[in-house]
Amino acid sequence: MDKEDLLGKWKLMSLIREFDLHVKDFSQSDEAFGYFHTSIGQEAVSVGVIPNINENDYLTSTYRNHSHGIARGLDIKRMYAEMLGRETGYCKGIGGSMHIADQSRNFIGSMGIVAGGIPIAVGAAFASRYKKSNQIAICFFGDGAVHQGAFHEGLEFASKFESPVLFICENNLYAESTAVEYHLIHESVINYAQGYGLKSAKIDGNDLERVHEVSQEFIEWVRRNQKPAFIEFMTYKMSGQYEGDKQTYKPTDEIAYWAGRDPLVLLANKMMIEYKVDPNLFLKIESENKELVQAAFNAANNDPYPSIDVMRDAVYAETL
Amino acid sequence: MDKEDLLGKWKLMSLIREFDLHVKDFSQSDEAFGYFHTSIGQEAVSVGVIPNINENDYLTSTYRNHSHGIARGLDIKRMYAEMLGRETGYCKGIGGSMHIADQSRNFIGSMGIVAGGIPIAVGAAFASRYKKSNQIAICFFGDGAVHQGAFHEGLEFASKFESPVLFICENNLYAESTAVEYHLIHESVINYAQGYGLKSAKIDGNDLERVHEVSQEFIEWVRRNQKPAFIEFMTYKMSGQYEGDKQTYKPTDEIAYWAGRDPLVLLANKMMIEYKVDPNLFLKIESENKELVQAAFNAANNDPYPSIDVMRDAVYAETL
Amino acid sequence: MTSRLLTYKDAINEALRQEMQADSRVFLIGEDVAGGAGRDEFPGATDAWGGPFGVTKGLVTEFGRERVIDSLLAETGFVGACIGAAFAGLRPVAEIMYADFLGTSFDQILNHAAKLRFTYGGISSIPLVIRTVTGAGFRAASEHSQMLISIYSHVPGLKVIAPSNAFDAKGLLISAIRDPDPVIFMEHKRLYMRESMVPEAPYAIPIGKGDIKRIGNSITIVGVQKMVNTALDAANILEKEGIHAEVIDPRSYSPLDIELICESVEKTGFLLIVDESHPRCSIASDISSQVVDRAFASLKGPIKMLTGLHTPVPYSPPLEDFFIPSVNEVVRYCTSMIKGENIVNRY
Amino acid sequence: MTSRLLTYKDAINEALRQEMQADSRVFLIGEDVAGGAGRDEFPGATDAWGGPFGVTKGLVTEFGRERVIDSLLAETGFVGACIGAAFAGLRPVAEIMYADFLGTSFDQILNHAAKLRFTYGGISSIPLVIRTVTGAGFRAASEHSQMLISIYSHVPGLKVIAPSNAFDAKGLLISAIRDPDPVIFMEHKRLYMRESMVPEAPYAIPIGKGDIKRIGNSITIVGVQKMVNTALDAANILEKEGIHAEVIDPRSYSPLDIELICESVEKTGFLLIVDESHPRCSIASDISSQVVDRAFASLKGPIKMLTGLHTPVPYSPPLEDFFIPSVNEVVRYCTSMIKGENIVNRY
Ligand SMILES: Cc1ncc(C[n+]2csc(CCOP(=O)(O)OP(=O)(O)O)c2C)c(N)n1
Ligand SMILES: Cc1ncc(C[n+]2csc(CCOP(=O)(O)OP(=O)(O)O)c2C)c(N)n1
Ligand SMILES: [Mg+2]
Ligand SMILES: [Mg+2]
Repeated sequence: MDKEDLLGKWKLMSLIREFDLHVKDFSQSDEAFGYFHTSIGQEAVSVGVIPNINENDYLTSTYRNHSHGIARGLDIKRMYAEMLGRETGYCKGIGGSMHIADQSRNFIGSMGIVAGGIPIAVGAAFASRYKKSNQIAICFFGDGAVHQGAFHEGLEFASKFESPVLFICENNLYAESTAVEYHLIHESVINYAQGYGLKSAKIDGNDLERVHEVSQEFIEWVRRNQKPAFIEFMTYKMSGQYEGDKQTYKPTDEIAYWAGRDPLVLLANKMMIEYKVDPNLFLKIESENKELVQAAFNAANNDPYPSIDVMRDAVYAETL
Repeated sequence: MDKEDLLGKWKLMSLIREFDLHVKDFSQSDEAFGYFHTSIGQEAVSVGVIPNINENDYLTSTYRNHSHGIARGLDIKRMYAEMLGRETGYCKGIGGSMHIADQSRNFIGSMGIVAGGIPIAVGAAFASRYKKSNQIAICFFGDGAVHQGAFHEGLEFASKFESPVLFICENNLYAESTAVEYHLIHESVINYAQGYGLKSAKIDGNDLERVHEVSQEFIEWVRRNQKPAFIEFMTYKMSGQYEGDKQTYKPTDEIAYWAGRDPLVLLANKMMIEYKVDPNLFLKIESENKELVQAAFNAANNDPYPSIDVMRDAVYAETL
Repeated sequence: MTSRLLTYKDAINEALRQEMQADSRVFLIGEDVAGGAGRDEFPGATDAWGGPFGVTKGLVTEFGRERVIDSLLAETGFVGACIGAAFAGLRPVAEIMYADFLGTSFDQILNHAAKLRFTYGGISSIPLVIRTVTGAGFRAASEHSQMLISIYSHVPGLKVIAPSNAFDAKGLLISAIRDPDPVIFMEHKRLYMRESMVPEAPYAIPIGKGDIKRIGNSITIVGVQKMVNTALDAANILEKEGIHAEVIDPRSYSPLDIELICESVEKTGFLLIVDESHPRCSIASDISSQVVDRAFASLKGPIKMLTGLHTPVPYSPPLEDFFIPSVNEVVRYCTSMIKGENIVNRY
Repeated sequence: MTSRLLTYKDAINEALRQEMQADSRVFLIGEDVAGGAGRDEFPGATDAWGGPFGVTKGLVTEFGRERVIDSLLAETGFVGACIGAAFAGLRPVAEIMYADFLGTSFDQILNHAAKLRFTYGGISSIPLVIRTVTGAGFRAASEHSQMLISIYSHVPGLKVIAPSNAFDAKGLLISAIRDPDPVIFMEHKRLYMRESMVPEAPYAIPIGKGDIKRIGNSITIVGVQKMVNTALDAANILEKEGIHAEVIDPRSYSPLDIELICESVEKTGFLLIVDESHPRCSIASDISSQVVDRAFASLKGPIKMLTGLHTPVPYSPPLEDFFIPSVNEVVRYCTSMIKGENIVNRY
């Protein structure tokens, strides 16, 4: 990637960061409601991976979906509208923060059930093979998901029926308050993937360039070979399980270590050194993004709530 | 094992075989009802493994449970009574052929849901560790079970919580009509076990002595180390998925090959050659067992059916 | 339309075949739905099973293993994959061998198949059919005999169908496959060999429309799936006693044609619901509660429910026979109800 | 017995603590029920969560990680293991974080926990408690807001409890832990912070006994879990209009104290059931159908059900507020019922 590319990626990461920081602030206000799960610290994964897929490729996410949505090109105003329960939201306010989706981008959905989206993404990939449409699916989940039966059955289905899906585990060192040292019996989650014969890699998820490179290679491989593959990205959930989590389970030295590995800082440093980018440019981008997010929030917050009929009509495709 | 030991094992295998042959015949008669799943051809696994466990060790089985029950020392008359739905059966006729169990021998149960018994056996093993009672659990299932989420979650629980359980997969080359060549993505099911870091082995399940030796070693290891282990026994489901299965999915050369590897024939041959056992002795044992089974059937078939109250009282431990 | 006698099983097979011929997006997946996979090289292996009851027999020969797929033994995996495939524009028909096994994929059904469209604000749709086998009477004991209609009907977002004869089975399965929403299609194992007249050409019976199987004005009997036949047999006996029972087959349980039932009750004043499921929080209680709400004034006596017991299904033949409502009991309930006699419930 | 104000959450915590003190066979297992596992070496990590709502907080400090066990994120694995452990003589208390997640272990519950004793002919017993969190009103959307009481109550072999206040929660949880059968114990997330007077010493409330929370003779209102409080608030308003509502809290849903409800209806002649679950095949329909069967002659008008909608739980605040039955609606239903006015149901 050249300087302009990298700057574009940084800009996108910054937009996600500012979005999540706004959510974080808002979540502590009196107006706030609902559960919010930010991806602060994990932006490089979304920004490194998602722009590599095609317009019509499929994607599933989890309740921790803001960064996936923004990296997929979703409009932040409509995302915020969803999180505020407004009719202008991507799911008309009915799905809410944990369930952002966008059919026009084949963003199948965000599943609140851990590992629930895995077999579903596999099925979309299987359908692509069936239709010979050359689409692939990518499927995000956390380190905690590997323990679920659905994870195993999903991976095995993909392997057996050669479904072109890229599994992406964001290993952010915790499943809620439980550290990977406790919950992983393997050194790495890719051991599970290798068990199903999947091409796999374990990568630093905070190094944007590396994420981009490896995921691009894997995405091409999946499309070309019409087979599943798996990447584990090592990253860190800087803001805890949900906004409001006191995070007393985290040691301070760990927090400090990962603050130094903030993906935005890492990339900015590199660009300042290697490409002599003026530090003020980052500050400028940041403040522009802050404004964009604030504007999106303000606009969304003025939008109307959906009507009861919208809800009733949403249950069945054919009104009964 | 010396000659007498081997003769004792052969006798037990023959009892199982005669039981199942009787079931097979009976199942085709007009009086018959229900589903019967025999273990014809798989007797060496039960007889090689089960007598090695202690009186108070735990055991789970599946719908294919006759051989496990008989090898565990269950009374064949009470087993047949269960299969005939009589009150004198092990479950008072309420469970039926697929659900034989015996609490007095810590035979937890036979689960009709594939892989359903796996986490349950693990839990009994976990309890043994918790109680420091030095019991272990053994857990039987087929090659098809390895695809279920319950299998993975059960193995991982055992591995994580160091539960003294021996997993025993009877790989009889088929899950219903589906051959292992199709349904196994691995060469062997022990690949799954190794994925969870379990001590494991793949063994000829028709060689009684080998089954006995390896399982004895594994059982001791599990008890001593208070950790799970896994054995895959290669064997053959000579009589199909259930009695009545036409088995058109089986090639004739395969059937012929495995007829030559019948565990009763293998062991009898060996004893005739190595220990000069008179062939007529086997015939004698066989015909004695045939009589025992017929007598058990006749007795069971005269027993009464349970009353409606027995059924009502069986639902809750405390009558409501 | 040319019709001929066809078994329930063959009617289902025909519906699948015709929809697969008409629409290349339709595919079947499930354990042994083809059968013999892995041994295709030798004659006899292909199409060895066609499912445990042979319902899908012949289809792999016609449509190939690309469209009649032996899944792995992993219901969460393949049901979940069908949800994704449905989102991606296909028309999956998954088979879960017995309704009893739905627990192994329940999260996918409850939280994903049923809710994906809703959580989307109604934008997407999941045209998925899950075929499964229900019911007692097969001496198959507690884990192979359940109905579970009530559990699925409780869940908004699912449609639930349970036909009582071959004609309805064909027409409703065709509708289910064409329907844009997830449908649980329940086939009763004790009905597979029952015949009725079935047109050769494809036809669709609307989901959510009940059917009056017998006209009468003395009492309304609603039967659930196989119990429709039990009710009809009872009605013939009752006729001899001068009681003209109207027998209604809801056919669909979600949505339910409650209007049809209420109209009948407004005419007869008496309602008996016959269902072999467990009684609590059941489809029988659902129908009763809706009728008492809507047609209270027409009721000449309490609505009665004749159901299976609040026990799992037992194995022993006399117990299982007791578990399942019988023709005689239906007759006894109806005559007592009309006479205003007290009936002690069995559950 | 000394009593003091305690939150629902603390009452549950106290029940767990006291039963763990009294019986070393009792252990807790679930995701983050201790919290901070894997980081025990540093202060603050131990007992970091105590479950997502902090209900089990403090217990790991008192009883250690041998008895307060952070499971893996695998409900089939640990629920199944609890069944085996219960068979082997322990008294497991499993926590499934939200009732909505029960689908991931449903086979273990439906086919094993519920049926093992029965399939055994009644010889064994499975003393297992599954604690879980129910209910809407938390803006937690479709996969974190379900009740599912109806699904579990349909299944023979399970006992189902859903307390509406701290006092009942403590006494019923103690009974559940001492009970020989598998019990699903449902805690409503919107009740956790509600206080009531709770005795310090352990006490057991019998499973299967309902409670009259308010005496009246104009109409019977049965509330389900949090709706008991909604019904009580409505009753206070109705009182001002001269309507004396009797409010019944079944507390246990399987078994259900139907006699208590029928006695009340025999007195009042009117019955309204208020429940935030979906309406179809529901606990509301169950109660209605049993009452119409047993107390038909006492009814002065149709039994009404005021329930959540036949939609998943929506996220948007006005929609979710509409979904959950409100005090005003309870008032409106009651007054209309007594006046004999027609009520159009909302679902
Ligand atoms: C089946 C299921 N069980 C439990 C939960 C509750 N839960 C929500 S997030 C979470 C931890 C997930 O950790 P991980 O997969 O690492 O994702 P992260 O939140 O770290 O991104 C748990 C246990 C759930 N949503 N679904
Ligand atoms: C969860 C579940 N799915 C499907 C079935 C139906 N079924 C019964 S036995 C069987 C095949 C099992 O094969 P295997 O595990 O190899 O055991 P075997 O019968 O060969 O001993 C299947 C699919 C079931 N009982 N449970
Ligand atoms: Mg994580
Ligand atoms: Mg097998």
